[in-house]
Amino acid sequence: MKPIEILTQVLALLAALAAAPLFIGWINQCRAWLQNRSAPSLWLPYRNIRKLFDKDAVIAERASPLFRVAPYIVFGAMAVAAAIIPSMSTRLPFTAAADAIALVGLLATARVFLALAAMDIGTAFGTLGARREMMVGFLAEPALLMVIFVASLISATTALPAITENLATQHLGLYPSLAFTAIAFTMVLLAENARIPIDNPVTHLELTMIHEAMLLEYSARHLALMEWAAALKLFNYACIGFALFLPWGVSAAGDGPGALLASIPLLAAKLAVAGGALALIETVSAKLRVFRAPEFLAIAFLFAVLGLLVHLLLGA
Amino acid sequence: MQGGSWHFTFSAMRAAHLAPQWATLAFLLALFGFGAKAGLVPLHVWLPEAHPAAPSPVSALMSGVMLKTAVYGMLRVTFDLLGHPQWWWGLVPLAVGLFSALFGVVFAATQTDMKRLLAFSSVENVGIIFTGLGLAIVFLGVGMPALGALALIALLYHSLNHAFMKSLLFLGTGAVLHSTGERNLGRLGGLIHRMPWVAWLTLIGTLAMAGLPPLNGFVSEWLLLQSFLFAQDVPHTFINMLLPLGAAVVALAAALAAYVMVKFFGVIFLGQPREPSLNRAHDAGALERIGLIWLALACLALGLLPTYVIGALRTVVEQLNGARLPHANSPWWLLVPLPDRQASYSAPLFLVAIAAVVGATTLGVRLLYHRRVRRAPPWDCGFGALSARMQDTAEGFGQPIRHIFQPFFAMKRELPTPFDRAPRYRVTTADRIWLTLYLPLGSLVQRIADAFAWLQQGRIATYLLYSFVTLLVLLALVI
Amino acid sequence: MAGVPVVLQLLNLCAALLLLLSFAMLTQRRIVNLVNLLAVQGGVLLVATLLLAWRTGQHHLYVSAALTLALKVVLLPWILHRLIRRLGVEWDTEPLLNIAGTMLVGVLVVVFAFGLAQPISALASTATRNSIGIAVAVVLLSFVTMITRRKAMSQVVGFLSMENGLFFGAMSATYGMPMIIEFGVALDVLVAVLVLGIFFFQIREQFDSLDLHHLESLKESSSLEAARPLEEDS
Amino acid sequence: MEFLLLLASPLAGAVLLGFFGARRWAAELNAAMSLATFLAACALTARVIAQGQLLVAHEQFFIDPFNAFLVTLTAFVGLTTSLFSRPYMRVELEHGRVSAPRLRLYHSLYQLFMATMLIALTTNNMGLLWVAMEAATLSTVLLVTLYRTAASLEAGWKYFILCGVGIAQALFGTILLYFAAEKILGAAGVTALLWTHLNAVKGQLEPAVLSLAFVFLLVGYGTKVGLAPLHNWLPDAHAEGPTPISAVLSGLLLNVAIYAVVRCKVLVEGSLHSQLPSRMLMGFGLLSVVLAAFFLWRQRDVKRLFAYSSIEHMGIITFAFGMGGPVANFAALLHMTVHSLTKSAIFFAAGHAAQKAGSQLMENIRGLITLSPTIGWGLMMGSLAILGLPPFGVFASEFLILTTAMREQPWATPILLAALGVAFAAIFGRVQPMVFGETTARRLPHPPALLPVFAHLAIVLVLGLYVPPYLADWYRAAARLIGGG
Repeated sequence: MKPIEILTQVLALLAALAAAPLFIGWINQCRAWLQNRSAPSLWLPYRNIRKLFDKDAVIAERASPLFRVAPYIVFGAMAVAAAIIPSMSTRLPFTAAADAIALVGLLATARVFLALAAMDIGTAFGTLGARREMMVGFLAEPALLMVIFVASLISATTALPAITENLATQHLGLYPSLAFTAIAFTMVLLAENARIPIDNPVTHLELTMIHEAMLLEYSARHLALMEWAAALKLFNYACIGFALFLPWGVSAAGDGPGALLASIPLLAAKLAVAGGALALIETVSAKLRVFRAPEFLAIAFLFAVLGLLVHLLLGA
Repeated sequence: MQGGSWHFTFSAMRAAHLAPQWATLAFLLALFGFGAKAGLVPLHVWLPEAHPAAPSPVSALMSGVMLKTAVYGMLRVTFDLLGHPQWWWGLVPLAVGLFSALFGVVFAATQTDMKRLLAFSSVENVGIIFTGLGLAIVFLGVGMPALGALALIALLYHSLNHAFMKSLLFLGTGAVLHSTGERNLGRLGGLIHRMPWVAWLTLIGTLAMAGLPPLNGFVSEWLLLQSFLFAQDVPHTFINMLLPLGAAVVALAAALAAYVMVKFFGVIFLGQPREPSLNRAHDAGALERIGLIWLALACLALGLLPTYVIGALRTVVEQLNGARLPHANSPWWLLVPLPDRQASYSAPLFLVAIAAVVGATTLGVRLLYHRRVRRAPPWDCGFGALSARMQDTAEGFGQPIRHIFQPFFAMKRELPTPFDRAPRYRVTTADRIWLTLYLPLGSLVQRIADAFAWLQQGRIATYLLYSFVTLLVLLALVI
Repeated sequence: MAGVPVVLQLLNLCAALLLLLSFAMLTQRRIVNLVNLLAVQGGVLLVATLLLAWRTGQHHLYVSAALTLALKVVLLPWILHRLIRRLGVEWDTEPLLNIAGTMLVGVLVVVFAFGLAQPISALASTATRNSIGIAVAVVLLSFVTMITRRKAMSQVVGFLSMENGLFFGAMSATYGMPMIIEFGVALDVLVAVLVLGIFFFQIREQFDSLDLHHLESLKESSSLEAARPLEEDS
Repeated sequence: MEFLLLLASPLAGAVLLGFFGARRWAAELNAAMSLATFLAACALTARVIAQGQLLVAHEQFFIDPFNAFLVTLTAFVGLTTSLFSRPYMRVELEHGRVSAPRLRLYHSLYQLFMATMLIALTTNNMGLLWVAMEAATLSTVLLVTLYRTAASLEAGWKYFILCGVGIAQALFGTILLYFAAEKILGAAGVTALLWTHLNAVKGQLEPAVLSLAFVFLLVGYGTKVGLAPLHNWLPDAHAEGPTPISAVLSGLLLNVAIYAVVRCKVLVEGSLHSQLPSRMLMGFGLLSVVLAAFFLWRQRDVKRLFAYSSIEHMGIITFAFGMGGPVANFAALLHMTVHSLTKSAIFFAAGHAAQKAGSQLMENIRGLITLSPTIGWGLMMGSLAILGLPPFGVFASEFLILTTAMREQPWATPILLAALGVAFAAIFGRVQPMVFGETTARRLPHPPALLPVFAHLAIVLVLGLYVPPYLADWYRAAARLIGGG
């Protein structure tokens, strides 16, 4: 592989790491606007993370080493995931090592460790959070897999860059199957990233929280890593969405660094729009009861399967 | 099993070709027999009964060896003895396998006995393996040897993996059982502090069983999904419809397996000990450790070096039936199942990447910031003493699954009314198949046996009469 | 039967006698008489063997005649009588389920036997071919006897008369078996009776009676509460 | 020479033990004699492999591949059983269940029994075969009643009467056979009952007579095989006799009886050119399998349980021989071997278990695995083997039989499978708690002699994984000899 490719790879990774909190900040800002609140600073997430890093870590007495290792693993998994997803360029040498299925597996790994860490202390909230997280996960994961399957059935491969290039090079036709899966994907994204209507990222309302319940025992640098990882996760999902449904403007293998540079503002634009849309959804919809979550996800799963069938029926 | 006799007999059987309908019957019977041995739904019932009763090493052996023999026999019969399988034979193991996978994992999620839990997870894996078998038969039947070979390799790989992962988990539970005397998840917990060796080694098995990269469980599921995914140009439209749905079910089962494994590990090893006696638990002895360690290493190796394993399996598949996997000239670290499709996976690189990032992060945090840590009691929302009874029990953790997959279970519920003096909530779940299929069957057999019993009343005269009548009847036959 | 040599007429007479004796056994109540009947049967057998030997001039038949005399006429009845006396069951009788019915069954059995023997007799070259059917009948009749009897002793008598029938069959079909076999069979029968003797005493000391209804405890219908494995787990 | 030793050593043993059977070293003598027999058998086998079929004593005896392997098997199991019975009978003596004189009877009759079986196997003379079978019955009757309990007496009586009557039918069959043969081979009387000669001319034998003869022979020897509905003596005799005797009865005598049936079948089939004998065998086989499977379901006495399992397996073997043809015969022979090894091993283990628990009732036998792991494992392994779980040899043979049945007699396969399933549930469901359940038993004064058990199981295991070529050839030769199909 050429040095330029490795450079691209590293660049993509760093960009994701850097941009993730910003994306969160942007969403929060949009939401504030939509809710007529004065918006917090765009850089608040960065300050937050930095503050946390400076603090002394407080760890429960009963915590096992697993509890302390987990944040690093979760963060690492998310970072690697970011390296797989063709957000700016499809020329990512590392993607040979992990295709879309592996990506899903990677996200699952992060989730499992998160849940295990949450159970480690043995408090009511931790286990509650872990259970709910796994419940959401086991429905969201196959749905995501289905979404990816449709895309990879269209382009006969499970390698994300190949999918993106393929979809990008297709003449701009309307894929009803992709429409279905897009809806499914959005629902999965909401569920997986603890957004309304499944979970509410801003409150710590004990009976409803999922993600926050798992982080309850974390503090300082561990919490920082977890928050950052969460931001990365959201960013990754957004990028997966772009790779599957808005694949245009991603610099392909053929073209030079110019295209790569060109793809950066495009990505930023996509993110801006996506963030706004996300904020809008969160504003107009209300949180569901926890027992409703399975139904919500089952619908997502069914949409994905529908997309699949539609594709097989119409071949489009 | 390559004895003189086997050559002799198998060649003899191969020589004679069955009429299609008898071949079909033979295939179904073989599926029945070997399915029962492997624990395929609805022939699974003996598994969760046998495993808790047997000592852990035996359970390990049972789930390892017996599964092997069943798969071996199934493959032998299907591809070797019956010659050319019809493509639609495959649909049966496919359907049954998918159902078993889902059924097994759902039941595993609601178990409270750790060995029963593992037994049901075996049912799930058997289901996945037979799904692969069905897929292979379909592909080979419709003349897609490459995909067929891929599916075969996937199922062989998975049975290999399962032998190691499951043995590892069973030995882990054995160690726990041995040091605590507890099999009930409701009385375990927090053992990671008392028995770190067992805990961390079991964690590897847990992750592998959950099908997480870069461990071995993921590889075989990846291969299976790949063969599902590339099935789009099967000449029969309705299989085309059906196969991706199968993939969906496999994905669902895999995700649920992760759920089950989190419950398994979390409830046994994490949290607070649910019984004071657990504080006296001791870690595994040297021998136990060795056993666990080499199994864990095997899981790692199978996960990290799939290319070699597949190289070995490829030859097996070829000599089993001509179907050969096109040889991809890829480096040792890169797994490329089908060259013409761009899909590849490299566990080593994967591991390196994660390790590198995690290492870098740790290092970064350590260097840029500090490593000060303060220990404090966990946050109790000002409620006061947090007791071990406040954490999720095994039942509690399985509750969502029970809620979502209600139709799978035969549930008896006792719900408290608002006016109860001493409100109590109880729910007992049972295996529907057991109630609706086996109990009637059992009582039927019993009734037949009772009916036969009067034949034998101990009167020697009666017995003589039997002989006499037999004699007369036979004589009447010949003259 | 004009034209048939006297010897053969006598032989047929013996055959008829044997059949008659079997019926008598079938309906005889008293143990002692049963044993006597058995002895008589042996006697008739002896006569038949001698006649046959004399007629065909086969020497080995004389030997088997001697065997018959020694075993079936003298030894076995003597042993049985001794047993009866030692066991004190001289006056032992047993209830028979209705004699008429038994007789009827017996007649049917005889008919069946004759039908059975038809092809054999057709093929047989021996002078006594017609009595093969009777031999079969004797065998089957003693079978019926054993079925209907309730006393150990009478079952044994039935068993021995069955042996007689077999012997007669061998004789009338093929002028007897090769000598080794004859000896072997004779030996077996003798041993059998001895073993039975031991048995009787054991049974008696166990149940102080030779009634067979004591020997009906080992059966399947007893274990109704057998464990039901499948329901343990439900 | 070897042959002479083969028959002489058990006979001599019978006489010697008749005198010294009550001494302390009687058991050792018993074992020694059995060992001599076994060695003789091995030598004989070696010679048969080297020189092929051989006739001795004016053709009165002959050895061909078919009976050669049965002879070896019989001698081997006889040896291991004698080893097993040494500690076992000693315990019985201490429990006062047998007295010294009875022990003498036991040892002497044991050797006599072996002798009769060996004669029955090796004789060339159908008449002598009958004599030997009867003698085998007589010699075991008193062994079955060794304990002189009410139950054992009843069992012995039934055994005696039913088998005696049955055997009598066999004698009539033999007479008919002779009757038919004498037409062809002349009334010289010597050769007319020699199997080799009969086999040579079987084509010319009168079919009508032979079919009758076969019925009588089948009913006669079938009674000893324990084919339903002639089987009623079998469970009682197995359950009430001393365990070593149960082991040899079930492991050896049944084999010998089957051997006799098959010999007759070969002749009759050759003469009849019809499916009749095969059909009869298959019918009996199936009936036995089904009945036994359901009777298994109600057993409470461990030895009765495995007695019924013997009936079941005899049914399977008979069915296989009925199907005939190289593969089925091969499978049947293999099944005979593995069944007798496995079943005797099971009886050894079960005997020790019963001694430990002081009862043969299964609900009283619990938790062997904790009480005495060796016994527990022996019983468990044996049961798994007899249930036909791979990798044991029984799996191999049953697999072959079933696959052949699928091809030859598809209608029978579902019946067989259903019966096997019922048997599986019955046996597994009872053995499992016996081995792994909660325990209540007392210690055993003597360490159990489980070498035989594991030796047998090891062989069965090996046979399941790999049948050595020469053994396979040997079976094959026997299978060809039986022919049919």
